[in-house]
Amino acid sequence: MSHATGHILVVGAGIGGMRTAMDLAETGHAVTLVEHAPHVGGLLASLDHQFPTNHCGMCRMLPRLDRDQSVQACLRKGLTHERIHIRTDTDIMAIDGDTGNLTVTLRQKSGYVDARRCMGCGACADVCPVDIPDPFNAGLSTRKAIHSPLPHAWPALYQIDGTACTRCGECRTVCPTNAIVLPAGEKSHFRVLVVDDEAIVRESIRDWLREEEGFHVDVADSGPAGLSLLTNAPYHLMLLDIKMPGMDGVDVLRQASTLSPDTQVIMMTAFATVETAVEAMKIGAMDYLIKPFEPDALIPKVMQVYDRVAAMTDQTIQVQAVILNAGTTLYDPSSGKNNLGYQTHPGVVTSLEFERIISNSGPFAGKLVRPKDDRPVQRLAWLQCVGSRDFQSDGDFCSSVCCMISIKEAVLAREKYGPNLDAAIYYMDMRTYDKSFQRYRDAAERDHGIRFVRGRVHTMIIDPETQDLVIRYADRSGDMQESIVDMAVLAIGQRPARAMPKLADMCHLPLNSWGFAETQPFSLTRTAKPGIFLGGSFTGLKDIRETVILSSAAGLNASRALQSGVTKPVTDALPAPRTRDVSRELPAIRILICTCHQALQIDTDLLSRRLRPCPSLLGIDIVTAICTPEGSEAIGRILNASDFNRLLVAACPQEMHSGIRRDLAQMTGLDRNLIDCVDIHTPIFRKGLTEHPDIHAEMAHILDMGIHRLAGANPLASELTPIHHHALVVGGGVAGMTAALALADHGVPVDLVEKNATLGGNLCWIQETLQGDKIPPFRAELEQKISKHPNITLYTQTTVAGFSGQTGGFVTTLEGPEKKVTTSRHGAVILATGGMETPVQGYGYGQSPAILTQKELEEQIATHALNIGDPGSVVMIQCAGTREEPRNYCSRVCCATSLKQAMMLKSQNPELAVYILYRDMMTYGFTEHLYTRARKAGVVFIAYDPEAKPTVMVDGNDVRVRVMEPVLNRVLEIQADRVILAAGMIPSPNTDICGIFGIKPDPDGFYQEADIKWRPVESTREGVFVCGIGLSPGTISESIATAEAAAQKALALLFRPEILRSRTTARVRHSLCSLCQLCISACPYGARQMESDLNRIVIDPLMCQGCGACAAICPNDAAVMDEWLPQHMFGVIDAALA
Amino acid sequence: MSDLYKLVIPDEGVLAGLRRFFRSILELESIQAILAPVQLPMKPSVMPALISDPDQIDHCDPLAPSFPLNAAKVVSQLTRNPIGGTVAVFLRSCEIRAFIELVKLKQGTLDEVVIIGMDCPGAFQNASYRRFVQSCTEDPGATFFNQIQKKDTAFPGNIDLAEACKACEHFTPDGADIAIGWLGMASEDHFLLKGQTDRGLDVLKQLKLPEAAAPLMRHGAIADMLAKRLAYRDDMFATTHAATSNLKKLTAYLADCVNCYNCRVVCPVCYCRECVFVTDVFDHDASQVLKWSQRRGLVKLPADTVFYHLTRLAHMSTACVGCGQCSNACPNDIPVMELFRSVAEKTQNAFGYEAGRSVDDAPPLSVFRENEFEDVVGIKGE
Amino acid sequence: MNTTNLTTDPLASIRAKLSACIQCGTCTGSCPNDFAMDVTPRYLWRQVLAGETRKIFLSQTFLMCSSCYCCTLRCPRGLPLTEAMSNLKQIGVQLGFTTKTPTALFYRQFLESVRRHGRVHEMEMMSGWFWAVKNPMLPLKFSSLGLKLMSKGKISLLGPSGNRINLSNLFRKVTELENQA
Amino acid sequence: MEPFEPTIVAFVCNWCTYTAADLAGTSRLSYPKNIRLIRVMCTGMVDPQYVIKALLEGADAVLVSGCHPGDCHYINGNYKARRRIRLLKEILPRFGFEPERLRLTWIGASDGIQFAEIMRDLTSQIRAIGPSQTRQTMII
Repeated sequence: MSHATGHILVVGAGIGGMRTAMDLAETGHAVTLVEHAPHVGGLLASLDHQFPTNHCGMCRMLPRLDRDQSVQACLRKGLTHERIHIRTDTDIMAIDGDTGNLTVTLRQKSGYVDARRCMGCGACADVCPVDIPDPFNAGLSTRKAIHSPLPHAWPALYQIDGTACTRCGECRTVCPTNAIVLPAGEKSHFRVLVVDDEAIVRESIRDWLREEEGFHVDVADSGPAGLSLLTNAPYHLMLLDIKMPGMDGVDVLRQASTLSPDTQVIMMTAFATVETAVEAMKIGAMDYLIKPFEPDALIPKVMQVYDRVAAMTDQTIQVQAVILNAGTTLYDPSSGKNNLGYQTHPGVVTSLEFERIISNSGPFAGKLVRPKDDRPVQRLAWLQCVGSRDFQSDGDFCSSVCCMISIKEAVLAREKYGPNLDAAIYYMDMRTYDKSFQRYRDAAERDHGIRFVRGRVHTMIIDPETQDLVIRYADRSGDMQESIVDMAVLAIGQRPARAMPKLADMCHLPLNSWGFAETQPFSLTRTAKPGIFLGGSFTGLKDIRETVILSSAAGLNASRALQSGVTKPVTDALPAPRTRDVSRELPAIRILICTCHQALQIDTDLLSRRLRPCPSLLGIDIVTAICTPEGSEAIGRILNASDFNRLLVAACPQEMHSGIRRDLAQMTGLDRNLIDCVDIHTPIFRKGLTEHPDIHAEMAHILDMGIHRLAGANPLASELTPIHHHALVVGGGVAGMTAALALADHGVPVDLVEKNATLGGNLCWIQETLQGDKIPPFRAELEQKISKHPNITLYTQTTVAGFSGQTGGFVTTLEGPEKKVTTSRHGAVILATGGMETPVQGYGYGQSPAILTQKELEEQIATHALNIGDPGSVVMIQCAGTREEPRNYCSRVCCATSLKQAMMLKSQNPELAVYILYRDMMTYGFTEHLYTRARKAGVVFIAYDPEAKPTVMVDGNDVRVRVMEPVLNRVLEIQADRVILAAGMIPSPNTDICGIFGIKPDPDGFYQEADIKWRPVESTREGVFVCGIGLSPGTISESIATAEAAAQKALALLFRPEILRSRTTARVRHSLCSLCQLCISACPYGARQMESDLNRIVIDPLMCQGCGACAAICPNDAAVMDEWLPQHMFGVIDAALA
Repeated sequence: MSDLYKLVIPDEGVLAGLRRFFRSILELESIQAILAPVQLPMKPSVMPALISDPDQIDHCDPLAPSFPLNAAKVVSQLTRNPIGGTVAVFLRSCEIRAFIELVKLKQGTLDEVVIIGMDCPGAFQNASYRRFVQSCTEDPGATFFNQIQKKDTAFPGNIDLAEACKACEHFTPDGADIAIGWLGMASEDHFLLKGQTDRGLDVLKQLKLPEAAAPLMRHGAIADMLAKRLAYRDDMFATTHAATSNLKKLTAYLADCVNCYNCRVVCPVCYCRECVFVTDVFDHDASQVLKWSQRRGLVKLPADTVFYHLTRLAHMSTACVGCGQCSNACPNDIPVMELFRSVAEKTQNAFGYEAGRSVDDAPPLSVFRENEFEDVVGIKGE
Repeated sequence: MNTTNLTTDPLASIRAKLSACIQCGTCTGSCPNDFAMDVTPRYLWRQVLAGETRKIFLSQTFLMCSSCYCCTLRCPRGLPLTEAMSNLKQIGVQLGFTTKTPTALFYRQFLESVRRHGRVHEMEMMSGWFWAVKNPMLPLKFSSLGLKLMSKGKISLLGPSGNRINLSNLFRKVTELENQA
Repeated sequence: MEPFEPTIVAFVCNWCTYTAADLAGTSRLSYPKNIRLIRVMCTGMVDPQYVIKALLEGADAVLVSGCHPGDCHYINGNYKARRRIRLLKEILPRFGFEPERLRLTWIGASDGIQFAEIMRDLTSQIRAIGPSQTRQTMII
């Protein structure tokens, strides 16, 4: 390993958490991934489609270089990776220790079902009497108290929700492998103390808890009596009244917390003393109940304590860094004023609920009906900004993604339910700020017939007879509009993560005024505390693309913290299993059948007779329960003979994913891919199998297919591809410098190539960021670090002239000043060629010195060359020549820059009149707050329609701007001393970078990502990574994040001297190949080239992903894929039809 | 400057005219050699040959009704790698179309070759040609061509044109650089020479031939030959379809097949160096053969006969130009061409693709579009 | 919109309150009296921002506001809209724009009746208002309402039966305080 | 003799359709056991040879099922499969294989219910049209 690796904790296993964990695992670190929920996937586990592609692509996040290290299946089934230890149902209790050496206490909530024994047959769920709302379907459908965490989870390990289970024990009696341990053993061990002066309260609580629940309950009629009971015997829980003669409840609490600190206390208070109850909670009480209360208010609270106490399995682990990926939560519209009738009016649903309603695995199996009255839906309305951009629900920020989610859902609804479905979106500003969003929105409006209506709907009225929803809103011209809809989807905004308060005070994280964690200047992932990093959407709701970028960046920064020598590097290279070379032997297979505790009676010789003739089958052995320790000893005894070279295990679906193949590989010395596992239990125990299954016939097919699959396993040890431990970074802007430093800090020698004489790129002219951080010192610090760094060699005034070779061993020719040409080999390339301000046409630009672009204004402000007349007026025109064809994308930063510059001008001269003419203010995220501050400072905002663009008239030095004011419905003419055009950005139009590196540009000239959401910083060619503005417009910290993410992906390629080629890699049998090159165009990854001098088809092993497209198109199977050779596929087909 | 020239027919006859034309092309310094069918001295059989010495032109016999093999494979071999100069090739139109298919599969290039085509009168099966030669008194080529021009199909030795040629509707050489047209020219004293591409025009210009007016009769002649051929073809399709409309009939149709794979060897568009059926993929384990026998009671060996023909249909039916060599080569006279042409017709129509029409149409299975063939997906009623 | 500088004119105080308005139309959507307003509140705030003072006081909108606070409760920018409406009313009176409108006269009669009796004397107030508006048709419009109220004993010709207090010096004190502010 | 039970070979893509199959399994939806699932990495990998082999070996129907267009883990595997099935659907009915015997479907990761329905409908369709002609003919 070229850099120090260690053990890193990732908190939260949503998309961000999984991305960080996989990145770190791919660069050699050991990762513990902790998740509060019982499954990984977070919010994405219940989303079938994502914008802007309207498809799903989660599995494209899986590792690409060493694919065999992780699961190769849909991520909604769950994630397994050699170096990632996943712990679901686990919370962080404490993080202490200083940088590089943190001890973390984890508490795992028990699921009451033994994971090794449960085989997901679901018999328990059939008999369970308790129905609870199913969070997977956002509460719209119910599931049993004993359930599988996710419908998709595989293997389907059932678990019990402790608070809902009535301990009736039905499931335990039914479970075939008795895997269920009822929650909390004996209830009578749970001791409760009730301290109250009124006898009636004491007796009734005792009856509820003792007779009905079976707890041990003691009572005390006064404070001192309670305390004496506490001294002589520990209690788990104390129910404490406040208003008592003599010693009141608070004094008792204060003494009790010293006397027996881990007794949980619940205060019981009359209405008047609620404040004192809250006070009591500050000094240690867990909760409070307002008298008089019913049993069903008291019992769940008691059960919570009971469960936690009973299932406590705390554990501490040592880690070198912690990455918080706890994501965010969605705003609950029923909290606050609930003026939109959520849960009171039928047909008012949140965006997440709507996603579940239209999903085929949703509560109504994909039928579009209203949850409460099952009424079919024909007319739909999406209401934007629910819980965002709204003081009343204290959410004066923009949640960034709700606009795009609404467009996606509207398009999906029309595609799925037909064109006569009426879909309208009611919005104030449609925030389509990413480079591909504007075209997505235009297509939604143009091709899918989605109606975009400007107007903020405040109240949802229900028509009592027809149960229709009536939407009243004032349209732009001011008159009132009403529209009747069947269903209204609330585009709910964001709130901080559920665990934010706890995590924040554990890691001393500074929070902003809305409760989101804040990061260091110029970084979206580093925090003040060195060992703690924030990934994904923890710092505020991000779309999937940003979440993936920030997660990779957080991983990079955590890994970088390990390199600075502060920590002792821990290399735990996996012990390579010694493998026996069996490539010379004919396939000899032994079959192990697990009868699952004798649930199956198997006649082995009937079975082997049915499987004959099969010379490669040596014999069949029976094991009672393969998943138990006794089972593994039995296997040990059976397998001592080494006459076999392949092993087929026939067991239950659980075994297919358990580590059994790795354990058997260690036990038998065989390579892991010569051991296969097939599931014979599901087909045989299949529910609803009426007649008694002829299990031998059924099993014969499965085993026969398994034998032929296994016979096709590739016995040869897979080759290693050498990696050249050297990186190339093209472009010396902020992204290039960050990427170069990130790689160099990991010990990778970097060639940084910059075409100009100096580094800095756009940092040279920008003065200040939105948050007020000064750029010049930051730029100086970066350049200084680069010049001093031993691993970085800087090439200025140099461009890349030629590029060729395979991933891990590229050959680049650089052309320096005075035609000095150098060629060198690189393992990976990061392109950061950046971008520039769009050259402006129109709006009178160039006809008068008063008309400037944003860049010119920023430069003039810096050199104080700007003197506007008194009192003076400045007009800023947004989307000047951009966000319309041919450049139909939003450059994301010009709105925020206009606001920054407007506030700068206003601070210098408060009397100055500033007008901003905009189409949609793209102040996503927390920049919305700056928008409000600008309005308060007196900046006048005038919205204009793309059809009626403002016009600038210049005669002499009198400049006037004429614009159609939509509300006053009149044309305004503003005399302007300065007109500032916000023209957005284009990629730097230098030499044909994409042609040289063999990657595809996108329609606007930026780099085309391999996958806009799931592989945002990888180009269409493996080994070439892209970042910065050349990838897509963004703020400085966003560009830095893409650079760090690109560095992390490059590290996965560079950090090892060679990479083990995956077993399923394409291969060419050159003697059969007639060089028709059909396979070259068939390869989706461009991994095949025609080497004309060798007259052969050559495959880049690291680019090939093993999809088999080449094998299928090649008529005479000259192009094949190991493990899937055609003759073995024929064998499997024959076995299936035997 | 029109693109029509005259190929004057001297009184010595059509053959002499053609030979003089070929000699004039060979004598151009830009053309290094010419590939044309040649009458072998040792035996009256005609084989393609690469002629460099103009004097040898007198052996070539473009009119002979002999179609021993599809020369597309020969031309592909001549153009797979740089030949060093330009070669003229005289090909029947099914050979031109087959060669265009091979170019799409990178088995040859069009850069260093000038294709000369002629209205194809059709040809005999190899066996029939040998009988025709014995029963001919003087030069077989000339007698055949005269009878064709007089539309008299009673050939000596009572033999008939090959099935493939009787059903061929592509008899005009549309893909050639230079097209020699004799159809509808009976009343003229010359054949028509048409430069169908720039390269063809450029060669014709160098020959400084007299220009020709657009012939009046030609269009009609082509139309009625086309009608005759199409009628024959559609009738052939119908009978073949009836003969193979289910597996029982198909197995009967192919019962005599001994898996010798000759039909694949001679097929111009079956370009694989080694057919998958002769590689290790179909070299079945003995235990597998036994298992088939046990399951079905009896298994005919060699196995995979129908599987071979179906797979060959799947692989090359979209590229089949209907040249008939497969039937020609089959030792057991299985009408392979009829089966493959009738299926090829359907598969090429399905993708709106015509084999050999133009180099720019990509082979159907090598390209795809996002939304196409929606009807193929799903299990609603057929 | 004339381009003189917007700050030196009477609406400056209101403009400071409303400048954060993002023209979302929620106030218009929520206003119960919206049907009676010739210009919607949203349009009104736009006019305030644009400094069209004369046009504002020509319209009835701010007079129609019955201070139900719905708009303030719902404004996503948390702006004090109802307060702005009542400020407009005060400024209208101070600048004499709205002395002659029927609504203003109605308010004046109401205050006069309260000053004289400590409580409203409906008959006296309504007749004073009809007289002040000098529109002969007006009494006819209200006659049906008046008769219905009389039949229920809501309006008595002699005025309020309870004890009457003259509030003149209270009103004088208030006008003194207002002049000082 | 007992009623005819079809044997159907299904080439199932490892990503979306296999997930839907497992989802149908874990949601305990019952689908007929006539289906023999053969897992392939992508439908783009299903060579026409495999379909012809399965039909000739006696399969009463062959199903190829992959991800919806755009969801393919390998970007465009499903589009290629669609063209190959289009070609086979042109050749095979020509020789007496009823069109219903070769099917291509898109099944997404959460279409567990659809997976079970498709399997049931397909089995009943094939049961309706009866055994494949390969059962009565000696395949040479």
